Amino acid sequence: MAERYTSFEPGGRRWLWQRLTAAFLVIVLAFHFFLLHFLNHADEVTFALSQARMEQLTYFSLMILFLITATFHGVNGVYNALVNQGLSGSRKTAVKAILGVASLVLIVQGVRTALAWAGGVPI
Amino acid sequence: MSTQVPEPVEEESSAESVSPGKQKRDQKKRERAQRIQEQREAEAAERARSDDDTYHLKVFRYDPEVPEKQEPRFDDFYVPYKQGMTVLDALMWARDHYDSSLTFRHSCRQAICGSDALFVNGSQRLGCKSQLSDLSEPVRIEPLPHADVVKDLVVDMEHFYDQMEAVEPYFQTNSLPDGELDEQRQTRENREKVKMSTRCIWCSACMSSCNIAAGDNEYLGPAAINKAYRFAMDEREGEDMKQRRLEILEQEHGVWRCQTQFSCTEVCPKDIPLTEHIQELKREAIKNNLKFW
Amino acid sequence: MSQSYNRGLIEDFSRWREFSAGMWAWIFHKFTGWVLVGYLFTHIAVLSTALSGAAAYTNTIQALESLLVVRILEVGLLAVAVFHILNGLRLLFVDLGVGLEAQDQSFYASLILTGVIVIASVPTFLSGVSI
Amino acid sequence: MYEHDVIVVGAGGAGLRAAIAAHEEGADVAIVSKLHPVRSHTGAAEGGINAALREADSWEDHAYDTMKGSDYLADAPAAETLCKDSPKETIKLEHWGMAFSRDEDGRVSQRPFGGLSFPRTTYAGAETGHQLLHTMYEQLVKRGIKVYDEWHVTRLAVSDEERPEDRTCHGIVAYDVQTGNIEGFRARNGVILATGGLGQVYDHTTNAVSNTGDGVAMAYRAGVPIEDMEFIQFHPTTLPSTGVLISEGVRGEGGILYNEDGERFMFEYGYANNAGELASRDVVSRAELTEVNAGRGIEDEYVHLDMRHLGEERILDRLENILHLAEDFEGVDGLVEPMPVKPGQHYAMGGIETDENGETCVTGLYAAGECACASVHGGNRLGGNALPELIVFGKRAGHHAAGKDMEDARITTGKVGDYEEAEIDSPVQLGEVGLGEDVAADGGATAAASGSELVQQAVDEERETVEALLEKDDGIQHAEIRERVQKSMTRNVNVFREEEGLKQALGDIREARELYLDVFVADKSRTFNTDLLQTLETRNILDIAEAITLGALARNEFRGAHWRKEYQERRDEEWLKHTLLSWNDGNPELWYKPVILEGENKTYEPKVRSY
Ligand SMILES: Cc1cc2nc3c(=O)[nH]c(=O)nc-3n(C[C@H](O)[C@H](O)[C@H](O)COP(=O)(O)OP(=O)(O)OC[C@H]3O[C@@H](n4cnc5c(N)ncnc54)[C@H](O)[C@@H]3O)c2cc1C
Ligand code: HEM
Ligand code: SF4
Ligand code: F3S
Ligand code: FES
Repeated sequence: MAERYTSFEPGGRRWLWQRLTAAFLVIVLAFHFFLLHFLNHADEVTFALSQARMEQLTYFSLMILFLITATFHGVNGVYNALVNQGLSGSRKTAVKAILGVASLVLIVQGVRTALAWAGGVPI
Repeated sequence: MSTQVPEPVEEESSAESVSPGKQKRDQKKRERAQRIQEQREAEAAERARSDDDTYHLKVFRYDPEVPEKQEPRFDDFYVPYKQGMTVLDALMWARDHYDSSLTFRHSCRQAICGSDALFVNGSQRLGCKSQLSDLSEPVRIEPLPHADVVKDLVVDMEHFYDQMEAVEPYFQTNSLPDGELDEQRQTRENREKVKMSTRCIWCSACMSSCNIAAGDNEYLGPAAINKAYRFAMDEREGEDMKQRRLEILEQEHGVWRCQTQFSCTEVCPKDIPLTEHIQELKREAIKNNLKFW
Repeated sequence: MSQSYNRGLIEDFSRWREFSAGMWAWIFHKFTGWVLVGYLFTHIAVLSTALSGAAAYTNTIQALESLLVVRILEVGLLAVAVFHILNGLRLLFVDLGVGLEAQDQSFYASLILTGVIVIASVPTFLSGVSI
Repeated sequence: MYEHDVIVVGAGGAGLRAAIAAHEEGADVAIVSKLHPVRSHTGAAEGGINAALREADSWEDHAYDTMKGSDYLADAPAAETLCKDSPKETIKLEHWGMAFSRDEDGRVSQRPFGGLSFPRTTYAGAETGHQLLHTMYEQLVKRGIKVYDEWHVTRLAVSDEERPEDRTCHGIVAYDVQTGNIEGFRARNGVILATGGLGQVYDHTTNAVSNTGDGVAMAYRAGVPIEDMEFIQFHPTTLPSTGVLISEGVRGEGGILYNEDGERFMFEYGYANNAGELASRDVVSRAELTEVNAGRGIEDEYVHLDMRHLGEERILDRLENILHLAEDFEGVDGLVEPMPVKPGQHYAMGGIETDENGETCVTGLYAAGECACASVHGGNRLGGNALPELIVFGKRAGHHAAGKDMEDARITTGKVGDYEEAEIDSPVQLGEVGLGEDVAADGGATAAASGSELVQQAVDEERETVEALLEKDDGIQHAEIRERVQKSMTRNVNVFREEEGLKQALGDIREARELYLDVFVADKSRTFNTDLLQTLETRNILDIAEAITLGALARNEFRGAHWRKEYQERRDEEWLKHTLLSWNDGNPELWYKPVILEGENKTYEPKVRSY
């Protein structure tokens, strides 16, 4: 009966964001791959080149956005997959927390790296 | 080919003193033994008999109370083929002629009662709606996957029923006409829109085929979501009710769990476009939420 | 039902032979998605060497990129990413209710396209590697 | 023991409607059914529900058609009640959300049907019964009415006064299919039987495997008279291997019947020179069988129904579901080959004798739906008249059992008024074999005691019966007995009935009864023992087969669906009366009661039934 379903946490928002980020990622990921493997061959990657790109505000913000959306999309995807397999109760809460912290660490670390290249926020 | 003759074969007794029933039974036993013998030979002589007049069934057996059946096993049955014979016909034949303890649900024999959804040669089908001639031999018949087996081919349906009943599966409206002879009008288009969704016969084939339903016990499942669709899309219920229905569907274990595997749509014996309905509801829910965000 | 026999998860997964297109797509998408998150984390970790200075970064990257294994793994990553993107697009269309009838064809199409793109990019990916 | 005010046995259209009605009246009601409600055979009905909904139509016309269709063997008060209440009940279904087909203006659609003077068959595609059943089950869920599903009812707990009219029903005994437990259900107010059809008496039927006439047999053995059992409707176009119905629509659209020699026999042999394939169900059924008997049947079994000449476009447009049926259940592609068809048992007009409120002569016992016989169908049921019967009489029985004040019934039940005793001319002994000796063949009535005590007593007896059946490990199996009876019924008490055949059938049934003393259940498990249940059902099949045959033997005239070789005419002077059969503690007793042709405003004068 209906009362068995007490969790009225709307899944719709996350579902929609998963799709929106996916749509965004299609473009950025393709761009990213193309740039770093085809235009600049992998063995040519150096700190200097990365630095040169990162110093442009557009590229810098695009990469930050890329990082955030990819993190959200990936981590949320993992979380969903676990719920789909019947993750529930306190384990679910724990997983949620761990994934949240991991994403945070990832984003912070990513931003710090980007800043190291750009030598501060490029303005 | 051992298991369907549980009783030890009796000695040939003096035929005069036994009842006609028993005589018959002995006769049948002998025939049966003979048939088994024949089948063995036939089998040995390679399976070039596929166009012959018997079908080979491999049927899942399990009974928690019968010692020999506590460990699940497959039994072989060889059933004489008749034009138009279905998997259900073959099972009934095997039950009535070989082993009366062979257990399965069935009733209407015409794909409307939904009791005989089985796992046949690797997919969920209604026994009564599957022609033997469309299947390759041996025909492997198992109970529906992802459900507890009660006995042989019978599975516990309670969970499925619970999910179906969790979506408030009944018509609710605030705009009933006053007179008891006045109809609530509905456009043809709207009836057409809900038509397919009303065809569900609660067979649970879809639920059994869905990997998400298998993993997440709370997932409403395609059939229940389809049931909700049937009402949510019915214009007679009105906007307020639709809102409420979407809320039920939007819960964590509702529509969002569906990963568009499409297997539900593929196995549904009533050809209900389940994935399409689920997807439509997701979009409806998003649209609905955007109004409020 | 206490007295019933549950065939369990092992049995479910041994049914892979009976999976249909949509289920394969689901499994692959899941797998590729997980690989991609895994990569995202390692990727950031590797890039973090930039924090300890330009030389450390350039050295690490160039050392890694000169290894054949890494290059091969990168091809694998490309394959995974391309499939995830293509099937992701397929899923986005399915979510929009477009092309539901052709869902199996579109899955096969993503598979084939992934193969083509990956093979075509092998030379680029392996170029300049010292064996 | 479970206890409720009202207990409904069966969850098809009639049972569900009865339960909802009793609930409306505030009773604590529960349904006990051997199948989950949505599995009931009501779901198989395709055609529609007759209801006089339109301004140009009237319930009086519907009643007239019904009386005429019944060949003047229906009781006018029952037929009129049906026709008067049907519109209201049909619209009630609409208000419950049933997905009827719609007209342009958004009203429910109606279509013409055989024997109707106005197109008043209200329908939902070709799946009216399915929609009706599910809509009503939804209402049950909404109201939270308790359903004991997969509980097989095995006997009624009825007190055992001398005259059935003095008896009271206190409850039922049921077998829990999943666990093998036998429990009592005490009904404080009443028990309503809604167990549906009895097609399994024949080996070829459109009915479900579970339609074994349990309710009729249980009531019969508890002393309730059963009425007009000889009237069985046969449908001319069913698929030979399964009995799945191929709707009249095919012939309506121009489908043609051919025999083995490719002759259009309906004309060729003059069975119906005007209407041809479109003649009424019984005429076509008899024609088909005559062909087969004359050696012109295909594989000595069936004839061909050909619709290929209609063209693919037209077939796909109007008869698409027929293509699916032929393909799925017979493996035949109707676009490239003719479809095999033969007559099959379809509907039982007779059943448990009730009045227009669904009450039987036993206090506290009701019946509704196909198992009941208030007598709305008489000698022949019109297509589309069974579904309204379910909702109209289901509701009335539910209300009455829940204690609602209702108008007194005009139809009498039991041996009251001017009934007439009859002689049975049987070549063999009838009824129970080895009375009182063998537990496997026990009757229904129980020694008088009060309320729950009586139910408990019935439970104990049932447990003994079942134990005995399970203990025996040698003998004959039910499948064989069942098959014998079914075969004999199809051979002898089918569309064609002649004295010799009927007597042969009685002999065969007697033999089967003797074999039944020796019946055993091979499966000893308590869990989901269908072997045991079918063995119990076979018992019911025996009693019902005998009742049908007895009625057929007694009624020496040709009326409605009942054809007798020796008597080729309807004989109104003698036979405007119902055949009734009472169990009489195991020695069946035949008697008659007059038909009521006087309606509310008019009397229905018998006329020749021609269309
Ligand atoms: C193929 C087909 C097409 C038809 N088409 C039409 C049509 O178009 N129009 C029309 O008006 N009529 C039609 N009919 C007739 C009509 O459908 C039936 O007469 C009607 O559905 C019977 O309903 P019911 O509720 O009496 O019984 P059912 O629906 O048969 O239900 C019987 C119930 O009783 C239960 N039961 C039986 N025995 C026991 C027991 N021992 N213990 C517990 N429970 C028990 C079963 O579980 C079931 O729930 C058709 C019939 C058939 C077969
Ligand atoms: C580039 C374009 C991408 C597209 C179009 C895309 C698309 C999608 C979509 C639509 C889903 C949801 C599947 C569902 O819920 O039914 C998904 C899941 C997922 N994605 Fe992506 N994605 C992309 C990139 C990425 C990247 C870069 C990562 C890694 C960081 C990633 C990781 C994941 C993960 C882990 C899942 C969950 C998989 C699962 O169900 O187990 N995706 N993707
Ligand atoms: S949706 Fe289809 S497969 Fe699922 S229960 Fe209903 S009829 Fe069966
Ligand atoms: S199989 Fe399951 S994942 Fe969705 S499309 Fe069907 S419900
Ligand atoms: S027996 Fe009813 S659906 Fe197959």
